[in-house]
Amino acid sequence: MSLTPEIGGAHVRAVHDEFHGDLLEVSMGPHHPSTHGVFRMIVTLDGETIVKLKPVFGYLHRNHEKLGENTTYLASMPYTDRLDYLNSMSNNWAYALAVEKLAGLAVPERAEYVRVILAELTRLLNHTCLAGFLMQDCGCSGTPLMYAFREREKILDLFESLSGSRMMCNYQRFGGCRVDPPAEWLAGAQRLVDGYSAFLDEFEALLTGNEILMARTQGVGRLDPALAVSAGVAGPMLRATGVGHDLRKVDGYGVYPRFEFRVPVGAHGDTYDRYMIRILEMRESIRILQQALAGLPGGPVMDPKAKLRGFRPKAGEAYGRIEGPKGEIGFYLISDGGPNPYRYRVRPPSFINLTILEDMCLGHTVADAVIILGSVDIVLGEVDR
Amino acid sequence: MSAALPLSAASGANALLERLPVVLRDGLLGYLPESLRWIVSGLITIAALLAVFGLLFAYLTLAERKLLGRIQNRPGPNRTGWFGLLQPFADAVKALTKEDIVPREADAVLHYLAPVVLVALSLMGFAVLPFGRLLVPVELDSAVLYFFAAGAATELAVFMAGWASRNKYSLLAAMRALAQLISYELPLLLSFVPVIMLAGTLSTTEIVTAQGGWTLGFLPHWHVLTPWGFAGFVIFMIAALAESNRSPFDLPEAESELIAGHLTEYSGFKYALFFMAEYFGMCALSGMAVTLFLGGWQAPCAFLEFIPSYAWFGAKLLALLFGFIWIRATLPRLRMDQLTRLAWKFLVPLALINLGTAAFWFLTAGWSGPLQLVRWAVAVALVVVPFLLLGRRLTAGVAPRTYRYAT
Amino acid sequence: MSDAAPAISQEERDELRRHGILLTSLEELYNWGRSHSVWPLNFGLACCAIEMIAASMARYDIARFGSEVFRPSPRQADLLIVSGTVTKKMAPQVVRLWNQMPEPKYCIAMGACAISGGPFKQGYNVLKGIDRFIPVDIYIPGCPPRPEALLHGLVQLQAKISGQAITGPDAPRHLRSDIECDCPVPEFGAHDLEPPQNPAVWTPPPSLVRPDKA
Amino acid sequence: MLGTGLIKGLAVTAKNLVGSYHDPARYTTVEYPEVKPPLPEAYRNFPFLVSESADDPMGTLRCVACQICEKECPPQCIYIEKSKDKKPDAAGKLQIYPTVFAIDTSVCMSCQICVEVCPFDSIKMDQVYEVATPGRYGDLLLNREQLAKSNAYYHQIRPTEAAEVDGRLAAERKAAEEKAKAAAAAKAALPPKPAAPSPAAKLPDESRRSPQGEGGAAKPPAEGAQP
Amino acid sequence: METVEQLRDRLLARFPGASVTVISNPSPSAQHSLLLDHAHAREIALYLRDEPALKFDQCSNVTGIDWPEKEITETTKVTVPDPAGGPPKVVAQTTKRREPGYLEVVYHLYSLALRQGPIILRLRTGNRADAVAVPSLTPVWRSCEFQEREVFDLFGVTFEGHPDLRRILMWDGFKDHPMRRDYAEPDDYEWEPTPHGDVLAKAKKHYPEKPAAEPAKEAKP
Repeated sequence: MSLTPEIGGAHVRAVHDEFHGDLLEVSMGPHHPSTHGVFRMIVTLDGETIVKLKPVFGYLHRNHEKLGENTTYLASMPYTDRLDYLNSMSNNWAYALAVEKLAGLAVPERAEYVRVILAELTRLLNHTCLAGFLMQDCGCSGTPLMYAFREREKILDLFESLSGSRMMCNYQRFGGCRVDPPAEWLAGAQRLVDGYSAFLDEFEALLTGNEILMARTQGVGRLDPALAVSAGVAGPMLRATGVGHDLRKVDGYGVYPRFEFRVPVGAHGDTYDRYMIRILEMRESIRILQQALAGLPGGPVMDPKAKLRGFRPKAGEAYGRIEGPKGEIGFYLISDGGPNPYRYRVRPPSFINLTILEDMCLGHTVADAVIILGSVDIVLGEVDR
Repeated sequence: MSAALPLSAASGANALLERLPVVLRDGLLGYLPESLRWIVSGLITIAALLAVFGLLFAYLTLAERKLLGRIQNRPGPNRTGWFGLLQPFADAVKALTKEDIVPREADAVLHYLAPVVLVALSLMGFAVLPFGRLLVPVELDSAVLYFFAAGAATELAVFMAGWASRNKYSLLAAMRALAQLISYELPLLLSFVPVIMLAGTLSTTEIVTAQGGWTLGFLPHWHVLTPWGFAGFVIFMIAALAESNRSPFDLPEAESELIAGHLTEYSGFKYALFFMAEYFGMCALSGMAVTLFLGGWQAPCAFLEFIPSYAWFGAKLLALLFGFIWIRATLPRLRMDQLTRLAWKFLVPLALINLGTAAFWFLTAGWSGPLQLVRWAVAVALVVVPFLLLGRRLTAGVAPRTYRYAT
Repeated sequence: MSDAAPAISQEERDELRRHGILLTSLEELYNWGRSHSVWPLNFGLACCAIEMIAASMARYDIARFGSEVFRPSPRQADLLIVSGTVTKKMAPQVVRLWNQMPEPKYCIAMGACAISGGPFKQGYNVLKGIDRFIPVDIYIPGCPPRPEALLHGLVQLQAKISGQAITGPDAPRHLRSDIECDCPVPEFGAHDLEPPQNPAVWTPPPSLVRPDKA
Repeated sequence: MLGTGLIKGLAVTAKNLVGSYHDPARYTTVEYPEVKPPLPEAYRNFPFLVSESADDPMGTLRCVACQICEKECPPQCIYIEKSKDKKPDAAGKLQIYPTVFAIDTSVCMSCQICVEVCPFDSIKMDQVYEVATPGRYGDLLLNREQLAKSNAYYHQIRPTEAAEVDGRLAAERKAAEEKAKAAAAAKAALPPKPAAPSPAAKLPDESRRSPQGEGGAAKPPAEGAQP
Repeated sequence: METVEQLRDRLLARFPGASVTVISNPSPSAQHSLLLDHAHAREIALYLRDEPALKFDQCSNVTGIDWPEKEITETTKVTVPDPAGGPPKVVAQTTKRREPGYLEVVYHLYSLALRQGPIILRLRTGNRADAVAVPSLTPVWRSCEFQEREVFDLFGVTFEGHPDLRRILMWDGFKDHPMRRDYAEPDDYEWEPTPHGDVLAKAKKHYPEKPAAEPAKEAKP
């Protein structure tokens, strides 16, 4: 008699075979309040139970890769902002990292620290927004989302005063960062980081222990770790299944090995775990930020050898990846020695995380599909590119 | 309106304010021939109800938007008219002038009828609510039965809307609405059976009168202040939330799942009618809760009786409506199976046990002295223990978790 | 109304004014109601949608203008905010949504992508401006525009609505019989949308603003 | 116990409801049209062209139509036509100037790359965001006259950065004058060359344009004067 | 982790009939890759996934690359004996040959279990027109499912053994493969105030005749 009964796919299908009901095919999206953009799912329903779910992509396919091949390396940087438009700073970093690998550029120490600070702020931003959107999908009337955006605005203020733009920062450069953060900016960041735990406590008091939320999310959308690994699932979604894989630890890119932080992992791989892993990750991000802000060294933020214009890496290819807030975001670049990349490919975490959407949703109801999709944390700019 | 009840310990000022609505009506009726009075009296009552609750609906939408805003750290509508007070009227003008779309495939008659029926049915409930000592539109012996019969029919109108729209989302919403109706009608009814049992009547006026009086002058004899009454009140309010399709039970129009559910294909004024019906239903159910559990128009303390009774009714009604909005601002939505499970496996057994508690309370009415304490202890235990046990079974497998960290 | 009737006799003018007073006040009420209760469609396309959401959040609070009621169903919405890149795959859906909205309805093209395709305009799957298929009332350039810019656009839209007349050439689209309000939905072709634009709505500029490069 | 989580949540919302009346952290709305939020100095929206004087904006544009920004602009929203003749710039040097300089703000992605690559500090990012318009064609394609804004305006929106740019330009001019003087002294017979035939061919060294200078952050003055 | 050469030798030892070639990468990233033949690709992929010492359990990234037909001009210096009997002359001889185009699919493999990688696999099609099939690795790694569909959609590589090979980003009736380098997009630039390059050429067609009085509008006063 629990609120979350065991709804296995096999059981449901057996019941369905017994009482041959008519199946109902519903097209959710591309205009739907909780598909997080222009995503579309063609859902076949038996009653309200999902027996088939086919995602349809491409409604925001804006040819990012083609444009990347037709413009210079530098000109692609502002386009990466618009990939996963919640996390432009991490996208910038991933792209800069790939180009630095391709061209063999070194990054000054201070720039590495600044990148870590900005990437972790971005992670806070993304996870906070995700928690808000997920609650919205669960049927909250905007309140958690409002609180999430209240904090987001504070982070965006920081981004804006550093890079000039709220969302589309276009901040990282090959071999460093565009602007050296001044002391007052760092003080502002420190204030934000100090106050963030209190916000998380309040947010958790609002919802984490809420019985309705737990009943809605626990046991919903279970993901098997073996399937998750095979399907290329990455980021918090993979860790929620119990696989402790975090590129910040595994690749140790940037200066992450210098910081002490833990990688939370879930045990059930369900929607609640995916939500909680993100909350816990934010708490770890706060620790990283405290350490990075305390240990920020002096020096330049730009490799003096790096050229802004006329950048032509030698022929070759490179795949660079970082642990973005949504998972492994990678850039695969092939250079033929010209000013434009010969091939410019983005490894989009939210697109690949959607591979197993159907597996997670089968046997659940429409209401569950909505929150499962919400917990995958997709941004259509990145899914469709 | 019923004949004036004898005023007990009312001062002159009280009597004047208390009688004012009736005096105004009678003054108007005085100019009419005797044969027309009954019908005009009825029309005046209807007009007054529509005006008061129409205005209440308008400002309730505004209050909801502003309260939601405040809870969410923002002001809400504040630019249309002074303090945003004209916002509902701007919305009304727009809704009235908006194009009315009937989908080609839709069942035009049902599509048209659904909002009309819904508003009519949700208005019917107001007929038997005692708004004040002297203000009962229709005095019925079986007022409570009538009220809930009318209220139950509203879900049929929702089903009509969902069915007639020929939209898959609307259809799903219609099915949800029916399931919700069947599930929550039962706890709703069971929750106030003890009240009828104790008051021995189905008449709303008499139920209110039965809650009159105070212990020590400030402890009112409202049903909500007894263990069974409190439990009944909570069950009633939960069921009322579900019956009026409010969050966290707003499944038929679940925005994040079913677009707008049964409203998906409604535009313009028909949509506004649905909105109106939702608020009317909410007001009516809250009014009934006030009547059954919160002592109706009775003042909470003896010395506050100088305030007219309808003001007390209004204050209690607004307090409950605030609760509706507050809950909406906070809670996520339940899933369909959880909703029905909550009704059948939690609320219904709890309401049945509550019936026993009420019976115990009724039988031990004569206990006094230390026995009074025993009476309270047993009754509270009869409410709390089943709540804990059923609650634990309901939330089995759902608990906060602890997490480990990878190396 | 009264000023708009030249070359008529004084009696007729008075006659008109008598109607005009009534007409003007109705018109004012109608425009006031429409402009203060603009409910947007809960419809986001891309990056700009996030700023649109931000505009409805506590810091900017679009609710102050009475517009926080983001309706998920087009039947109840007044305003289509095209917030982001419209791809060719998405364009038919946007037009369909527009057709599903009841009159009076308005459209704001928010951000560079919605106006012209913006930075993505050279993409093979990107529509070069939503005004090729549906009439746009307000353009808000920016990539993405700040939430304040969206609020500014909304205020502009309110001003535009308030300035409309019920009759005559200033009347809004839906009150004029000479304008077809439904926009044909383009179809997917083998290489491109068919047709690639709706000539009833979109016309290229009369003359080239820019001289041709020598 | 069932219900504790719900009550905790209700307590949080109640706290915010009450807090919105007295706690500024819980009432964050900036009432936009009346109150405009202060923009950070680094904020950027669309580019504008810097002219030295407000009285004769077309005569004192810093732009020499080198077309670097046109080439580097990622969405290609800049269009420039060079002049056939030359005219003196603010320093009195004869320069080519743009006869047409158009930016399509309906395409511009506000990325600031044009500012970063400009070797003459002549294109900068504006902070005007109230640009919503009902007109599609007329209002969104900005021509030279609409784009030109004075250096004083630049100082007004970005005081730190503008002061830095002015200092650098003054140093450059001084160095150029000294160099010209030295050249004149050395080769007294030859008149000093006013300007290179194509400014693009004689760009200052790119390393000077280290990209740190753009965000309004403090930056040391340019590394010495030009040789 | 083994070097690519060691891995190639190991694979060749394990699959004697297979052809495994190392494609070296001159860039500082030094991410070299292995070119597999179609017949053994899936077996080798399974081996890479399941072999305890390798355990490449995640295929992180799948993408296509279009290499169109190239005309290569080679200049070789040939010593030609002078027919007149003089000293032999060194003559630069240019030969032009056409290198056939092909499509390539690249897989980036990582091992989560052993925390190693990447190993890069490449598969090549016969040409760009009719022999565009490669074996699908979706049965080996589930993550290839959507990414191979994407490569099919944008590059036109068909994957044999893919469970659901449909277009994914473009609509179903779309005929072209837009990420190919010779893709010509539909011409819909009627209004382009600031076009450059290819776009300008297209846009020009749509420009109306320039009125004679027009240039004065923006010219210097």
